Amino acid sequence: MINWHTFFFMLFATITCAFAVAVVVSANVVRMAVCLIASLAAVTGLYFLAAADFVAAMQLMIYVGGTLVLLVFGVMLTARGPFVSMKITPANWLMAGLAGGALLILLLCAAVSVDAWKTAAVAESAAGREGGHTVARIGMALLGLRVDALEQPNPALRGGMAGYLLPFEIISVHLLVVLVGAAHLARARRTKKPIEPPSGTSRAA
Amino acid sequence: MRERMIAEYLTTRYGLPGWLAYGGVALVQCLILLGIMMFAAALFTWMERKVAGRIQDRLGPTRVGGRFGWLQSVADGIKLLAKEDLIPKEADAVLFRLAPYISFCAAFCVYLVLPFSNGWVAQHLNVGVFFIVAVAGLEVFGVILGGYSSGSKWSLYGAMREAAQVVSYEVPLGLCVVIPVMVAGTLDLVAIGNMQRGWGVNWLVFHNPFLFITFFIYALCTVASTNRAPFDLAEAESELVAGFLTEYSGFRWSVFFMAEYGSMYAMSGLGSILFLGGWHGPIPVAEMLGLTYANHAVLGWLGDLLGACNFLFKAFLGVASMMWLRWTLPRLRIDQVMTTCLKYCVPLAAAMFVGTMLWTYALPGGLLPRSTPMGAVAEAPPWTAPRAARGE
Amino acid sequence: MELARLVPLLLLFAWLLPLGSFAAIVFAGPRMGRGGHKAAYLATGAIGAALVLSLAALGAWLWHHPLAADSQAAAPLSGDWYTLAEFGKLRLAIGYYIDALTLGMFVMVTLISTCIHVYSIGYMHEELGEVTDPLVRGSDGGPLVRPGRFPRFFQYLSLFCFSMLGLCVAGNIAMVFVFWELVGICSYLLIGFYIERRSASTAANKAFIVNRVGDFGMIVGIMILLGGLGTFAFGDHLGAGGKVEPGIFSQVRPASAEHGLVVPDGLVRMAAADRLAAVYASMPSADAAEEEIARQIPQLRRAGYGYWLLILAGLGIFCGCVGKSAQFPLHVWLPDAMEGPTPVSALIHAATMVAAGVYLVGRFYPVFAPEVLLVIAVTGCITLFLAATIAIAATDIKRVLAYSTVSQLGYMMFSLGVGGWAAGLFHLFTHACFKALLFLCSGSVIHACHTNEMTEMGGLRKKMPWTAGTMLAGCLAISGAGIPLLIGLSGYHSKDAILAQAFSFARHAPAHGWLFYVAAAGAAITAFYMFRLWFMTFAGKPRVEHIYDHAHESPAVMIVPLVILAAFAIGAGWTLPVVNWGLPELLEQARPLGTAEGFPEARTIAGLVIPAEHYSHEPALHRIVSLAAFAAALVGFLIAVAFYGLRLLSAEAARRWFAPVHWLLVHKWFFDELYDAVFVKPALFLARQAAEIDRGVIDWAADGSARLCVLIARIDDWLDRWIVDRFVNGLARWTWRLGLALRPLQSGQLRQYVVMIAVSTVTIFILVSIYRNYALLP
Amino acid sequence: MPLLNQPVSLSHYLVVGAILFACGILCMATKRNAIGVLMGVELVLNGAAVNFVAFSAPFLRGDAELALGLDGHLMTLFVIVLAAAEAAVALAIALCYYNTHATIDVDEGDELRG
Repeated sequence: MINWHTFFFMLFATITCAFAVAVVVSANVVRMAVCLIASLAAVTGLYFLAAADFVAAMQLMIYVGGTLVLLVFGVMLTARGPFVSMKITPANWLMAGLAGGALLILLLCAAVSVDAWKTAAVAESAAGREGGHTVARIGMALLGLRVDALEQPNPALRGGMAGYLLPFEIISVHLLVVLVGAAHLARARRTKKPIEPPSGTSRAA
Repeated sequence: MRERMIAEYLTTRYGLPGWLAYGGVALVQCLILLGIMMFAAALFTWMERKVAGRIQDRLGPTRVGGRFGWLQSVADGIKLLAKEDLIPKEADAVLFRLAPYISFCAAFCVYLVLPFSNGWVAQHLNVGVFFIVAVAGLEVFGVILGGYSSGSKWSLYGAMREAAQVVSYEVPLGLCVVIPVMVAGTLDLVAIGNMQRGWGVNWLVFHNPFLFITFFIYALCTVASTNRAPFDLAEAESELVAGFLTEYSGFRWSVFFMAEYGSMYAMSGLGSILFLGGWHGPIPVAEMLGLTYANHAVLGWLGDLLGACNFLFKAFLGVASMMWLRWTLPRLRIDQVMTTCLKYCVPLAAAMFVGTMLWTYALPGGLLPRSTPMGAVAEAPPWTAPRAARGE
Repeated sequence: MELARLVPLLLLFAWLLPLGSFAAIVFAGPRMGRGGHKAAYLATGAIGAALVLSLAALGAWLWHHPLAADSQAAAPLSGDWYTLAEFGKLRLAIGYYIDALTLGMFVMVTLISTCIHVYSIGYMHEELGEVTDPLVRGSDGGPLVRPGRFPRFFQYLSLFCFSMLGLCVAGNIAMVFVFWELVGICSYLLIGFYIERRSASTAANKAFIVNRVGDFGMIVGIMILLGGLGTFAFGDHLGAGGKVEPGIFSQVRPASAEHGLVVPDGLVRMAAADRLAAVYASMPSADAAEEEIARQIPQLRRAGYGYWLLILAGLGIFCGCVGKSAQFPLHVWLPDAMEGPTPVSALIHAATMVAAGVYLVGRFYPVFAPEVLLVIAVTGCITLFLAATIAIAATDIKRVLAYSTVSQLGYMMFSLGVGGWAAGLFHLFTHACFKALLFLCSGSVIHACHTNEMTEMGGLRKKMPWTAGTMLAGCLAISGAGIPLLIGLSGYHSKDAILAQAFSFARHAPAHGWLFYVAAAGAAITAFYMFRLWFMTFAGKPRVEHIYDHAHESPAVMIVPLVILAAFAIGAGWTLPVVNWGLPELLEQARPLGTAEGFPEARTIAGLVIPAEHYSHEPALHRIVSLAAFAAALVGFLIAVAFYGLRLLSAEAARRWFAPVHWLLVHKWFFDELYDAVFVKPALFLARQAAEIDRGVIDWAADGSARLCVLIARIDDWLDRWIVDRFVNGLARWTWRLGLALRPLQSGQLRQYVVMIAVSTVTIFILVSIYRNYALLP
Repeated sequence: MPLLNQPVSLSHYLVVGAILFACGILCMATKRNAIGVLMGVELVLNGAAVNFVAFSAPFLRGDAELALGLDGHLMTLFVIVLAAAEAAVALAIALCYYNTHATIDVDEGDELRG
């Protein structure tokens, strides 16, 4: 009997990892962007499987829909022609590969080091299948009210379940500042002599 | 939810293996949706030509398939399929091939969570509204990649305009979507649709004056984010040859167009659920006739069918008005497009948000008295009830 | 929506609209059109909308509580809009206390203010451009030329209206005090509107400082009430746990005592603190002590504990009202306040500032003991007589009106003091109408003549028919003209009610009967000086030709408010015949609980009985008083006609015969001189002495310490240079060398950094796992 | 397929997160294109976010009572939102860099080297 949760997990995990690796190995920055989109979109599926429906929707909306469009936009604004690739030396590849590989081994070791993490509590839980209804609870938590504290049996843990109103406000203000700052940074400086755009590049915007 | 019941029935009754039953049911569902979308695209292509013709004092297609040229779309489709499949030398071939399908997939994915009637939805998602907005935003990738990978400067300009425009218009669009969601208190499209049951005054658009204004902002942003005239800067044939479509031809070109019509229809549908009562007409005919699940399952199903017709008609009206707009208004300049978004739509939508918030705070309940539907209150069909209530 | 939600909401908007206008003009005033002229429309629109909202609120109120002849007091609405802070039992809140009085005040204030706003658009138009002020010398020796301040004027007007409305709607004393002070600030700003004129800035200072004297007493009163009752709120409100916490009024007049005046437990405890402390010391536990105290409190109350505190609290509150309503002996600021523009004078005198004091006395009426009421009555009586006499001799048209305001305020206070709650507040409303009218008329005259002196006017009736007509209506109203026992102008009804109550008081408490005769005499004097004013201004022949020649009727924007106000001055006192609706009925409905039956005999003053107001409505009594008042007014009027109208008698001769009296009156009973000698001069003397001490002693000490500091600094300098610096320089050198050695590490290569970070992370993990003896591998 | 028959556990998610993280680091370490580096950062952030979500799901682990619950979701939300902010600023910096250097190669921007 195939466990469908596992099946879909494997599907999404494979897509995620494969495209993540593709991001690393592809030389063309536009293809990198496409692979990254595919990878992150597959992560959305993983979130749904982990009963994080709101997070998944946000990932899809903000990350895939917003952030990555921005990235692609940046690629187009700065690319010198469509097929520019910037090669690095094999020695650099070796160094980076060693460091990254060491990190990967370390993380994998950590991932399988705890026994309780390797056994799932429920084979196929209702929450896992339906994508738990977290929207209202997340909304209340952002307003500073933890309704899920009622479900926490351990009083010691319940004490630590704080609301998130202040972080929410801080992040809101932070986002505003970031937007203003980004607009300021990216503003075209008309006073300086414009740099001659290389052929085949568009700087229309 | 219903598909799971069918699949379970297939496995228990006929002993089909689970993957086959589930997969088969899912496939059938996909095919139905795909059929709807294809048919809608074909219908709208024909309609667009007729509408354009009539508005410009012409007849539009008349010959193919009889009196009104109603086979024109089929003929076009055959022509497009038969065309040579061109890929420019300068193009990035992989991305060039991929781009139309990304657009199409994004436009199509919206239908996965869009309910056509009370519970008639492929995947009943409790964050449906967000999902739709998110996925509809993905359509722009196809356009951008297509424009970029064509290796033509016209395409690139078109793509960049598209990127700037769509990313900007997602902000007021999101705000406009959030306003009815705030009033409804849920992101679940089926629940939002069902709470507008009854007479037309129960529609959210009449809930308060701010929501009424919001509806029009939403309509504007929808036109802009689906790249329709007067916001079709990305294709702007008078300036950019054909924008991001310059290098496309044949089947790939038609896929882009199907995506455009698909997303127009989807966004109109979303608007009709969020503002115009979804599958509930201005007069609760189904309740009047007793077509409810409380009476009989078949009667309830008939009532839902009536609702689906209602929904399809409203979405159709939305598309029709988009066409009307397209052939009436001249195209804006890119700076005007951005000005409309950033200087008018965003502040206005934000103001409507605050206004609705204050309204719901000060006057819970709507502007007009809430009408109660006639006769027995329509019960939600059994598969939309929470799992716990069904005893699972 | 039910009444308890609707009316506070309407009043909230009516109250906040002027604030919004104020804020808008503050930030964008000068940019509102040329010279900021659109600011006037904004401010007028705001106050006009507030008027509409207030009328709507009043209508909703009357719909629910119709005015019946025997209407019982409708329960006031009290509650909080917003709680600012809670410190234990003490709550600071933006609250409301709304009854018919509040609503009446709202309508009156917004109505008068709207008229004044409209009028000001015409009156202040000179401020739109550059203004040449002939009364001030500029830096070049000529008249001062300054930019116009049109928006600023309307900005202050808006703030003034906001403050006054806040004062009216306030639901607790703390809020009352805040808006009380805001009203004071606004009057300061507006009186000193022509800030360059030395007289104006002095008058503004004077108004502000004199008010501070009164406010000091008010703070004492508030502190007694807070200390004794533990709450600021007027009405009851739901506290924590759904328990009803009694407000001030229900503590002083509890329902258990049938709303009779009772010294609250808190005040008894305060007064008998030492005895209660002894009880605490003698009892074994705190609970037992509390029980014992609760048992003792009625005895202590009978023994008179706390009664003086109640009197003191009442006197304190009244003290504030004395300052604000310009009662004797703090009346000196009001005539000087004429330095402001005339619409401001109208606003201060009719609707906002001085009405606040009377309103507050009316609001706190349930808290006052009979002794306090006697003080109020006497103060009012002295004020009304004093001011009326001074008005006889004044020649500045606005000063005459100012003293008449003081006098009329005295009437109101007097009426409240002798138990005429409804009568006094009735007079407040009618007076607001005709005094606003009179001031705006005088403004119209001044606008035409560019002078305040009545001795330079005369015969203006022909040039300014509208102004003359409306002002005549105002004079008739203030003098109490009417057909006795039948109908009259608004002043006739209200003044009659006051005198009737005074007469009733004189019958019940014969020892204080003289008050009635003084008040009646005041009525005669009022008629005299008002018609003296009118005749000198409008009748007879022009006294100064060139002023007469340049005089002209004011524009329509100024005349229309005059006509509207004249209509109210005539009709505000009427009671609609069939439905029996009118101001007295409205006020009767708002009467505080427990005051309808008057006050029992005072505890400390024998024979002081404040009679219930309904005694004064007895036909027999009322007929006598009506005729007496009419006779008094007629006498005053006839004398004025004799002196100034028909010129049968010579004013010049009369002045010579009564030279000492005239001398006294022209110098305003020498109050300014008296205060100057008693307060100002000694204060200046003390200040000078303090300055000497400052210069001689404190400066010397400061200089000495400075020199000491310089010496210590020199030593420090040496230490710093030769010890600390060497050490720091050495450190810096080593740091520099270290930096040079580490420099190549920062290569500027982003990728290298990333690799380094990854490698370092892995290394740290491995090191930690070795150190903690913790196997990373499972 | 035995792999598909057993339920998914927390470790599975952590492995995916680790791979994403390592790919991100590798991407940052090997790309000379500033935008490419930025993409590496996004991968790293997503690796962390996957871990957060995984840790917050109680049904993936034997010790369900130790699951992060909503806290993990909220952290992930904050990561997503801040990543958007970071992308906006980084992109602005990249554009600025491109305007001044006429290239997007991060190796060229070593004016501040020691």
